[in-house]
Amino acid sequence: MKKYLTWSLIFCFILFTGTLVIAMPQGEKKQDNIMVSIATDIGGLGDKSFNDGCYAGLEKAKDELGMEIKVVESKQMTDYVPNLSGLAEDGSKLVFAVGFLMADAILESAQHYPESYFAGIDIWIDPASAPKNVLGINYKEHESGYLAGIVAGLLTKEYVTISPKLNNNNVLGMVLGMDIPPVERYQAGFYAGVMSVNPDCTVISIVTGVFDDQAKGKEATFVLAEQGADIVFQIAGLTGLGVINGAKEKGIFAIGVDVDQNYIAPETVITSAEKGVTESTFLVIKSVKEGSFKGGQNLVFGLNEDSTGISPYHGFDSVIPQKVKDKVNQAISDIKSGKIVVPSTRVEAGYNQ
Amino acid sequence: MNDFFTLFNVELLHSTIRLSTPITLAAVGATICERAGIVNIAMEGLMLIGAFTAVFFAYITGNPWIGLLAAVIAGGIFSLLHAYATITLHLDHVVSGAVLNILALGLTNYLLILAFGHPGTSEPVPVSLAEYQFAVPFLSQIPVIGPVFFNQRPIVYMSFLLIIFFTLFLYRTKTGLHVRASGEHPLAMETIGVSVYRIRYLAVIISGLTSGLAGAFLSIENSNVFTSGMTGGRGFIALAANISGGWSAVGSFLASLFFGFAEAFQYKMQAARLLDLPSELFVMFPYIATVIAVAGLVRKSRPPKAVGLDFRIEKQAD
Amino acid sequence: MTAREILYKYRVIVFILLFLLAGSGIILYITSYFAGLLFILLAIIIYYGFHFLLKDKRIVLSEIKSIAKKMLIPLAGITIAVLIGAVVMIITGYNPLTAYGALFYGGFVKNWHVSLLNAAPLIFTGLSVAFAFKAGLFNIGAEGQYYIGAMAAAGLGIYFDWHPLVTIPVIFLAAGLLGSLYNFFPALLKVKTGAHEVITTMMFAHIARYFSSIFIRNFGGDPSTSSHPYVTDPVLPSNWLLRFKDMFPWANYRLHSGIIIAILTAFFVHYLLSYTRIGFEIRAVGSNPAAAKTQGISTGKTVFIALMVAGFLSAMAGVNQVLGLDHKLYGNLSTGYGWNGISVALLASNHPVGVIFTSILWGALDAGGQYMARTQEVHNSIVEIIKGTVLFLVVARYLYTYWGQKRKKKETCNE
Amino acid sequence: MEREKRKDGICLRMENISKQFPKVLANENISIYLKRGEILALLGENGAGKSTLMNILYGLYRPTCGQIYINNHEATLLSPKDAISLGLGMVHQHFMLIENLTVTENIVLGMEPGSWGFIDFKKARKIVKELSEQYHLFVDPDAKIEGLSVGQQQRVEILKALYRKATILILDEPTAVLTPQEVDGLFVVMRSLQERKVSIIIITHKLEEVKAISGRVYILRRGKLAGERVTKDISKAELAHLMVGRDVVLTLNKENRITEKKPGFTLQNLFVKNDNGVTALNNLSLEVCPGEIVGIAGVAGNGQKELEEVLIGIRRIEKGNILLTGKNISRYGVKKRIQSGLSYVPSDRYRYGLFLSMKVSENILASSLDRKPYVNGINLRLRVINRRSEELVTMYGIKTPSVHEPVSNLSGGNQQKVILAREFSREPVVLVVSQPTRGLDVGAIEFIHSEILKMRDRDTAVLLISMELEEIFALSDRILVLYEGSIVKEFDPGKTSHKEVGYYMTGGGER
Repeated sequence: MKKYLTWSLIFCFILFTGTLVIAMPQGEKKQDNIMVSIATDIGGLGDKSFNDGCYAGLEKAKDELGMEIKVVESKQMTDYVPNLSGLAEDGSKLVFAVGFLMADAILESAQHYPESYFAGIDIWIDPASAPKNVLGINYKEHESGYLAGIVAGLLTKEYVTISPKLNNNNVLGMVLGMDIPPVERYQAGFYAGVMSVNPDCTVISIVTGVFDDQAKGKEATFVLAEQGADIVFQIAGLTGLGVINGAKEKGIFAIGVDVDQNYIAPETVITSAEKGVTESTFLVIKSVKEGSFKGGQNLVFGLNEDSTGISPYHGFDSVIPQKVKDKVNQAISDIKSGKIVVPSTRVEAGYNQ
Repeated sequence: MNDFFTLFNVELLHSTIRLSTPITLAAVGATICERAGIVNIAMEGLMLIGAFTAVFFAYITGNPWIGLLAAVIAGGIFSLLHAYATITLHLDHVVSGAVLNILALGLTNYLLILAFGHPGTSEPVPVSLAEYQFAVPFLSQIPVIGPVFFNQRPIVYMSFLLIIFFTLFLYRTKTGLHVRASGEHPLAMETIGVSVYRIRYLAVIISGLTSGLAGAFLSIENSNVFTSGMTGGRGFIALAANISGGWSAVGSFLASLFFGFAEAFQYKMQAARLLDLPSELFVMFPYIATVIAVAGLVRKSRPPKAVGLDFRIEKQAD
Repeated sequence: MTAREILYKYRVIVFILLFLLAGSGIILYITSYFAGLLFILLAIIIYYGFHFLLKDKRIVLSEIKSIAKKMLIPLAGITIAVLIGAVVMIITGYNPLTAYGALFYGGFVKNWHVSLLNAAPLIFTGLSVAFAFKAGLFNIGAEGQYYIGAMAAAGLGIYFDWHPLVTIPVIFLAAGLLGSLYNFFPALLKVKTGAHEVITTMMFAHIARYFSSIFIRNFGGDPSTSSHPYVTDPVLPSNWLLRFKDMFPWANYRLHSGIIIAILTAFFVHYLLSYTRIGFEIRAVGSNPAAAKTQGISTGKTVFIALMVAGFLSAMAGVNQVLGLDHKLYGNLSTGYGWNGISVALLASNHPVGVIFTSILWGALDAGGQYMARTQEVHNSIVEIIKGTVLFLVVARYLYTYWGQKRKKKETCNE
Repeated sequence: MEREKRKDGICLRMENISKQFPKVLANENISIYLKRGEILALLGENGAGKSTLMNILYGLYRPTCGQIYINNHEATLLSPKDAISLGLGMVHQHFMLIENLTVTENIVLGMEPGSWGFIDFKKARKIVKELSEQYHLFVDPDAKIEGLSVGQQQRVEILKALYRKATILILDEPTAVLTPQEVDGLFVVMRSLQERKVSIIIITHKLEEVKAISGRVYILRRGKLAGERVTKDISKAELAHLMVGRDVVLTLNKENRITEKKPGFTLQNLFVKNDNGVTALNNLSLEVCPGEIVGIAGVAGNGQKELEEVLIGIRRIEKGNILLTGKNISRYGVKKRIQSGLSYVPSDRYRYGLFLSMKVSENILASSLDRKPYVNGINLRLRVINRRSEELVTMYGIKTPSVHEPVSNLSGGNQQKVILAREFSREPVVLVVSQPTRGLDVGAIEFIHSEILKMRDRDTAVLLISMELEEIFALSDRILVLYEGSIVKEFDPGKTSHKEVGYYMTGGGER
């Protein structure tokens, strides 16, 4: 016993001093390229939503602009500030903070690292008080939702004949992850879109309460199908994968979210309500490279910036009547011109859920 | 009120079966395990391991059956840790289970990155077991029961068979008798020359196998990807099902059905919008139902006498 | 006069010096100056050196030995786990030396303040789990009580406007009581029906998590982003926990006095368990409930006390986060404080003072893991594996005696 | 010599067996042999190492060193399975029966008839039936063990061994739980087995039994072999001397104090149910006066457990009253009963008596740590507690390194003394003592008996519950016989015999 004791203590001591010696003199490497980086929120990469989208923007910048990129995934709320400032310290010229949970953290870090730029996705900053090196990036998800709503609203009533998957019930469904702002914006926009073309339609929402449980998404979809819904709009992150699979199994249609999700089930996903995180991320990186980055403000990406919208119909292109496409295009130009203001909350949309 | 009664239909039963299958599988494993005297709260972790392995092997081979097999084997192997800790090392069962849950979560997250290059979720498997749905001839024609029980996917059928198998196993076979005896009076088993250690190892591994199967159900039958932490507390609900089911395979099955029903019903209520309440209240409902079931039913049955107790042959002599 | 006598004569001065050294060391280190750790180490060395010179050497040695013996299993567990982690890293193509270097540097030097911020809520939940364990109960749902505490803190913190010396204790107390009340139901079910607390507290944790969403909806929201809130309004600045920066200008601006409250609470819990009647009754019930009954100790009452105090402690973790760090309640986050609380409690063998150290270790592993992931691009789930392995190896204490016995077996007969 | 033994038909030899437990050397260099068809007694005090030795023989424990030869072949007994296959059978002191299984299931367990892993219950039942007829050991094959009497359970145990074709049968303290009548029955069975060439080893600490049944006897003392004798050549006194290592005073100095009948402790028409909801105490009434020891004799399972539990207050009373010096305490909780002057020495000291992982000081004062002078507000006054527990440790001669030692590190006798110290030092009005000497060595037994008598002399009303008739006879001023939850007969120990009491213990009074 004593022998083991001594040995383990000696070992620990060596380990301790060894790591000290190795760890202490860590200097920062000098880069030739401009470095951009992201700190994800606790959802992490692989969320098939804004974390992944932002990362894709970085990768695009790496390929096209020759940027050096870095990504850190946060585990807890306490990690946000050290991750953001750590990335700045490592020499990142631009640091992305992903998710509304990092709103406070990005401001704090920006104050301490005026040399770096910070951009927060889904973060709304106060232009009056925010430092000049921080930028808020927001999206008009409700616009995408609105367009998707038009497609769904028309198909489920007027054009049920185009596919055997549609029925005469005039019911649409939505599956939500958690009830949080971006989700609500999609929801409100979708509802408004449906109502604009099909005011009698019944729109049912189910909240699963999680963003990462496919089984629950699937179950919710089945319930919606049973209630007569023939198109289901998923706003549920990874839970949504279950929604799409469920729709496929039940022989109804689904509408994807955030990115073009047609590849998951080409026969099922008629379109997706997109949010151009990748593109806008790329744009911001580009502005840094070109030296035109302007902080202290919020950028709202919408149809006008080509950052929201619905994705191509892929295999359904030939099936979907031209009238529907026309309606959508009409709505796009109306929104762009300000003729239509899409509601961004349930209250504004009058959705009594 | 009429609207309310329309909620109860065949779809609800279907939904109940689907939602209860993973719970049933884990719960029946827990039944065997607890009957042999070992408390297993590591099922949450075992299911995760199973779910990950299933997706991984189904993804690289393109064959979901290989994924299924791998999941079951991986569940069995990981459960050996619990067996080793509780039986050979005499560790407190609950403590060991809690630790293994933590370990399994870290392990699957790390392996997910190694295998698929990114965290969060895996690539979808090319073919999922859902495509092997088949209706049993004749039986599936029975109204109500037929489509619900006899038009299902492979793992659901397996869960039905396993219920029958484990009921027979416990009450009709020699090993089953030994399992029951080990949970009641382990020393007595040892004195007639049956190794309690061996029986308990077997029981823990059985629970590992069924939990692995439950994991495979979640990832490659009911879905087609693995998501980090995708079990979402089902392991604990399975434990609750086993207890409220009175430590029997059939009872566990019925209790699991009840929990599955609670969840299915919750969705229906949300969709039907008969009550204007915050959605979270509906989401909570299955958990409340679990508490009520455990609190209400637990007194009706007697747990195995030696469950959760450490067993060593060479206790200090008096 | 020999050196020894001189030392003895001036022992008071030596002790004052020691006190100053250790005190300033602790302050420096806690306020994120690494040099403070060296001060503390120096103080410990001087203390033992002093004893070594003054007292009987054997006594001092045996004292050191008994401390080392207690530390042996945790240290051995950590060492083996670190080695296993290294093997995993080598297999997957990383350099373990630099990775561990970064882990250590990040956790204990560079981002030490993050380690402390991580540790503070863990100490509370760890104490909660440990306290229940002492009564033989497993409070697996500490996370739920955490939410209850956080909700109470946010709700009161927004509206309760008074002097902080009044409001902060009142918020802690009120939140704690609500946390206790929340655990009242599992305790009631346990006593009345025998429903196992592992299941009931776990389910209650889920319920609390979903309930927090409803709560947040009713307590604020940020109109500039949406009319639909996902976080509560910020609590009044007067209700914030004191920040170290206000006292020590060099301290990291995020560090707050929550860690001090946590450490004091740990010592209080230690006092409660070892030096009071309630503590005795709780340990007695945990040790042998049937015998406790025959000694006139009500097991039912003790179950209530144990679970409700556990609820109180977990709720304090929530208050600590809301008043100290976030200053608002974020919605529906799976924080993991409940699970990690179990880990730190088990690692400390449920000793309240040990929980302080294991929580800091866990916090440092998390903080260092982030740093490692950032600088070395090693994915930080390796930290989760190391944590799990440490836990397994430390908890399975019998492993070491088991291996020892196998070795010893042959020796007895050879005489 | 070797050849000679073989000629005598030696079927078993154990040579130089030692067994080291983590803290004690339970067997030290013991060598014994057994002849075919012989009844061999293994005599020794509790803790002398008899059971350990037999558990080694049965493969349950591994010897630290030494060899075992069965039928002159060296046997490596890694588990009871090996032992069973070599024809060994053992009936343990605490029965190894699974209570919620049937007799048949218990007997065939581990060697079930049937194929493909399934059990042929019909065949099993038949086998059991035949077996019990063959050996005249009648039990209902379909009954559940929990419904059987102790004697019947023992029969099941013997059948279990015979079913496994045992030729060497080890009986560990078989008579401890039996009435004298049942003991006689057992001896008949043993002799008939002997006729069928079954060799029997009987472990006991009762001299009469050695004399009555065995042909040869080994005496163990403190883990060592103290002697081997042919039974008919040795007297009881010599045996006792060998067993204890000194002369034993077999009778206590019990001066029968005649007390005037004051109200002490009264139970009136008590009805109590057991765990399964069956009535365990049925209209039980008794009275104990101050300065009197009343012994409750009875076969285990006739309500003793329920009686002690209901007295201390951890079991619910269905009907009836408990009066303590005239005060009705039946509705009192445990704490209030203790405060009213009730003390209790439980029969199962590990379950009801001790907190094994806690300090001696905390155990020895467990019931007093809620009042002055040990507490001050909610604080424990550790200095007072330590001083008082050190006093008690000295007073009761408890061998422990310090009062801070966990009780689990103490020997069985010292653990029991901790309980005694706790209960006796409270100066109780009424003392309930159940099985106070179970599993203890003679020294500890003498000490405990004398302490109980001291309590009586201090005018405490003592209720003694015991399965050991010797103990009852040695201590009691009056003997009450408990049968099926009621007091069926009262005796004066001076005017009755073991036989007569035993007759009533088995329900003889009703016939």
